[in-house]
Amino acid sequence: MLLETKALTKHFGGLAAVSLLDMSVGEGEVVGLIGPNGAGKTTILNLITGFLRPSHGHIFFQEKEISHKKPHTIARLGIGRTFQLAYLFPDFTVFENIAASFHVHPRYGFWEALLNTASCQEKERYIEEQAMEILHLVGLEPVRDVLGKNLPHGYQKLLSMARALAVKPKLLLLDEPIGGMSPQEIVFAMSVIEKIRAQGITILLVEHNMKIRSLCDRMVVINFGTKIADGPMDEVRQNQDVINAYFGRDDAA
Amino acid sequence: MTGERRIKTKRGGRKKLFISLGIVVLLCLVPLSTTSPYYLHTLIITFIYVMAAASLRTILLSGQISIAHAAFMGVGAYASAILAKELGWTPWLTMPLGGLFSLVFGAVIGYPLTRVRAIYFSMVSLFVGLAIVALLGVLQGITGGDIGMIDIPPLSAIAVPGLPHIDFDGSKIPYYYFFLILSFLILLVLYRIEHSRIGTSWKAIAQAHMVASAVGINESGMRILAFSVGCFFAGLAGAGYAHYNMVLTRSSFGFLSSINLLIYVLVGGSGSFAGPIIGTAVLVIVPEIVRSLQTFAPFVFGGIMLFVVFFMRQGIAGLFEQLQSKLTRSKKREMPGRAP
Amino acid sequence: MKGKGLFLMLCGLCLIFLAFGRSAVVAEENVLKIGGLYCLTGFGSGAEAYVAQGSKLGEEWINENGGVTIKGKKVPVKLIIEDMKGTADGAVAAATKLAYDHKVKFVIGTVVPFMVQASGTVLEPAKVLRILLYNCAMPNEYGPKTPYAFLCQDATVEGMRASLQYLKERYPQVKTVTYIIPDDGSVPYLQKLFTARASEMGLKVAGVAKWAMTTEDYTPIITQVLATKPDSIAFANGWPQATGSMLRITREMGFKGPVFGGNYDDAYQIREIAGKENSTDFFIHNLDLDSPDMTPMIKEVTKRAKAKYGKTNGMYMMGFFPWYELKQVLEAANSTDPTVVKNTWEKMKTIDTLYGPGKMGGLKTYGINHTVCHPCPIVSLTNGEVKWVKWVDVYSP
Amino acid sequence: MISEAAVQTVANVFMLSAIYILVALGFALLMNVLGILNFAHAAIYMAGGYICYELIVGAGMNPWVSLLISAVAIGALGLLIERVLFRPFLKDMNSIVVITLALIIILEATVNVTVGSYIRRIPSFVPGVFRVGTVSLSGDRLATFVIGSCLLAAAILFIRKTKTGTQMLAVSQDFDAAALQGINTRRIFALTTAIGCALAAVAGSLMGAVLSLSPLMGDYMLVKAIEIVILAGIGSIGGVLIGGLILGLLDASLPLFIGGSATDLIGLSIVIILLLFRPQGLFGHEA
Repeated sequence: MLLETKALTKHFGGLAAVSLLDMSVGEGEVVGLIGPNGAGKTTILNLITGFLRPSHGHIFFQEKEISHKKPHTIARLGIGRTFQLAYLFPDFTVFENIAASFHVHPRYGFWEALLNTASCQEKERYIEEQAMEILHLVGLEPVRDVLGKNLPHGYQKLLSMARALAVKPKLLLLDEPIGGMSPQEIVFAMSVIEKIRAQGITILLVEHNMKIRSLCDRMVVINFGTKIADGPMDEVRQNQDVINAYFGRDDAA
Repeated sequence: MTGERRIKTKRGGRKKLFISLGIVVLLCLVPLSTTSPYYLHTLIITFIYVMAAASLRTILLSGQISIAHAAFMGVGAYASAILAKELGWTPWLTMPLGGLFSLVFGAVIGYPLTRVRAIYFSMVSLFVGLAIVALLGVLQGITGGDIGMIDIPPLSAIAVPGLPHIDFDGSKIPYYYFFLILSFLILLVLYRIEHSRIGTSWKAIAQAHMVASAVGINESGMRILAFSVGCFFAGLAGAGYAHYNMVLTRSSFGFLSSINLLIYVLVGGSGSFAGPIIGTAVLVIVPEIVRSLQTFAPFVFGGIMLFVVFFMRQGIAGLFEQLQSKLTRSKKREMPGRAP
Repeated sequence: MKGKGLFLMLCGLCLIFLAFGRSAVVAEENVLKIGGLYCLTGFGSGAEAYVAQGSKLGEEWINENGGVTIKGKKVPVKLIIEDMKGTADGAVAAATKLAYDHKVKFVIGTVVPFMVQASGTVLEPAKVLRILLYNCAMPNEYGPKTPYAFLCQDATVEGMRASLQYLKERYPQVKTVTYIIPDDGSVPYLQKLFTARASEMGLKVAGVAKWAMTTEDYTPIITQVLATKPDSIAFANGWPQATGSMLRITREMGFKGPVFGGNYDDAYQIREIAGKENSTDFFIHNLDLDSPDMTPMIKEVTKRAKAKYGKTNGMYMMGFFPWYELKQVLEAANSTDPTVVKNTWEKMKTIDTLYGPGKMGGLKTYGINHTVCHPCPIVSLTNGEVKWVKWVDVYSP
Repeated sequence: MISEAAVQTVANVFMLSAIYILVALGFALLMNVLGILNFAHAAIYMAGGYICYELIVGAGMNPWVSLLISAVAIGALGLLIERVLFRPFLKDMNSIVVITLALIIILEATVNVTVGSYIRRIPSFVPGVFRVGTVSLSGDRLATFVIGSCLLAAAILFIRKTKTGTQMLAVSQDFDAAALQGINTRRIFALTTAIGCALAAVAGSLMGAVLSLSPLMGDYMLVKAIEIVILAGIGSIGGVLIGGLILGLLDASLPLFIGGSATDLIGLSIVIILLLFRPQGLFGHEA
């Protein structure tokens, strides 16, 4: 198992946003984490990536406990993520956004960077190539010199994925990757996700737009912070709780 | 959307270097045309505050608006002055030590300050600045308190065989060249840092700190780094000030001085590297020119501030950057960028 | 890039042109330029702006009498005031401007101690003769290290002696005194001197309270002072704002004993700040300008002040004071070279002052005999009225 | 006798807290509702004091009437400031900071060249001293205490109870949402600034009588106001009460034990430590 959570629990004040959650993501899988609004999906992502400290329970990444590590350490272990709202660095161009995200490897030394040594320039060149590759992958070359804040919403989502790829992640957490996109944008975005998966990167995505289902090998359905179903799409569909909790009120599908 | 592109020219950096070298050369000529200590004094003070303001902007890059910067200047100044005066060490040694002391102090203060962000950071830093000044008052046994500390040794003479003997006592011209060179070097270093990975990470944190840490940037580490680097150069500037001015009073590093540094940066334009330089040059030299207005002089200072805010949103430097982007925009019309 | 290049060039150029914008002031012949260092804005301007106005009176007075007579010919004087902006940096800049841009050889003024010291670091090496208006008994501020500084009013130390003398004869029952001193770095020196003075007079020092320069409300300090149960309270070396407020609070807290100030703050201003109902059993060195007991010269200045500004107060006197002495020493030295003047002044045993006949002293107290000692005026506030008391003869050895 | 000092100190704490709260109130209002860090509060406070002085001493008017007039006049000035200086820059913190600082410089210089820097005091609003046992309280301080508490209560009630107040609250929490709900944000902004400045004027006038009047009187008070608002936590008017009490406690009791600059040092250190343990202030919600 690449990622595993054991009895993961998070309390905000009195109420539990996530309680006793056991879930796992296997090597190379694409897992959809779904559930109605406020079910605690984003909270789970924040717990995994260290932006929130779990109240109880453990998170294992490649059999190593990461429950109480800082976000940047977790990122360096190889967990990339996108955000629902804060996508990118607004005042950087698309290219700079990605280049700035190359922080895990290659690593930089202070003096190296300060004195702009040969090795440092070498790394700069490497980063430039890598960044261009990623741009190509997500199809953002045409807008490489546009400031992030001036991109249309769909592009921003794509860019945030590209940014997450710069971490060279083993596991990629996508928070509503196609939320608020136009139909043709959605098609494009999903093709991008396919490509990413093709590179052998494991993906855990949060989404309540059901178009995403065709991508997922497995669905984990959350309601009120607890897992109510886990398995392939068709199984999950039959689950009564899920129907009540989710599909009963689903309008996107 | 096309308008908002940012074009990187590879030769930009070198061009800037040439221009700034040109300015330095121009400034080198000043003492040849005047030896009036008063003008030299004004320019020297300008250099000192340019260093301080530029280092303050370095901290601003990481999204931390510090209102304690003059206080850290003071830390460096008093450290160097006390070492030189009480222990009789040469200022050439104590000045870097003063800078280092300020750096350590800055790191120690900067660590807890990473707990607070945005306006809370600014305010806590303000209180820190006040506390430092109060501390200087408590230690009046060595710092002299409000009355101040005098008899600070000037820079000791340079006697390298083969070179002419340079004596800093008395004439201001050696000081002028010393501070000209020092500020130029410091600006070079700061420019390098800003345009290295480190600077990029600082800017990233300032724009979106969560995203930054999601891509593996150690936010608190980088913030502390920015803070202590800024404090180091501020301390260095302060130490230079101490050995040039040869008198220190704690009120020179208080609330109003820190605010002044902030004004220099903001009026000059915190968005561009040249901002603090221009801001300081204007706001230090103009008040000296309008001295004869006496009680009316403050109106000029305030007037400049308001004028800049209303007519140059990005600060004085920003005005020229807008002009430049207009030029480039008209050139780069046909760049692609519409949605495919 | 072009825009930026252009503009960087521009700012470089304007930096230089700004610096040379104003060509150095051409030194007019047969006019003696006197520099005036005051805070017209910022910290200290509350008093010094008016001292500066008094200084203008001095300039006019000399010029109306045809100037100072040097080598037989009358030389008019020209006062050049530079603003110290209430900071040490400002003081240094102003002093540099006076010494090297205006090329003055004599500077009068500077009240606030830290600015006295800061301007001194510029003016002493430049061998500019300074006439100080105030001192805090700090060796760096005025002493052997400052051979070109003369002190025309020994406000703090000599003044304190005068106050204590008067205290003894007016309130013989007083046995103990508590000093209140601003915590500006002068405390150790003043505390030593004042304790000595007090024991000379057979008084016991009940306590010494310090107040931070940033104090807004003096009540806590006074509470602390009253806890020492003193018979009398002395405000050493404050400014009217502090003295007035503290007097008020002292009375409001029901302290009945005598309270006195140690320096030349204006009694009328103190009364305004303390309030009539609180202004009693208080005395300080100042003049009651309407009293017949004033010297003819003071009457003269009062007349001029009323004519020029429509009002008068002690601060005008403070500004005028140095001119009266400067005229004498210049004419005695018969030269405008500060070093010559300095040597002559040092040799003088007596000098006439605004406040009556004065003697040169201070060698024992400050290590330099540049102190002009003169009769010390005492004014009291009794039941809200400013009452002239008398001249007390004091001398700092 | 020590006990006397202790009792007196307790009284001092409340008096001083009242002073601080009164001074901080207007500042807090602008900070909380508009999110404007109004450094110029100090200068406006000073200007209010001088207007009141001119009316009482110059024109010989009744103190309370002139207090009112000065408040109204400065309130009008506030409207002007909001319209001309604040409104174009509401989303732009840096510009606001520069503007408010420029305002300080200009207002101080104006007072300096018009009425001059001569330090004076406004005649007592409530002459006389009230003695309770060994404790003595001057009329002015009691007046400050009463007025300060009343204004604080009024401000809280105004924000909690009245329609305009709730609108202010809405604006302070989410500007755009408030605008969408059809709240006239411009009106709210203008009103808040006016009230804030008027409060500053009241404070300035009273302080002119309790302490003294000088062009620089605002500088230290500004720092106190900032300390209180940050301690209280941005967004909480009620917290100003606690913030004020804390500062009053520190500044009124510390000088008894240690004199001089050490007072400032310890006071500030305590404030800083409090803030490091509670970054969003005592009552502020997470920023």
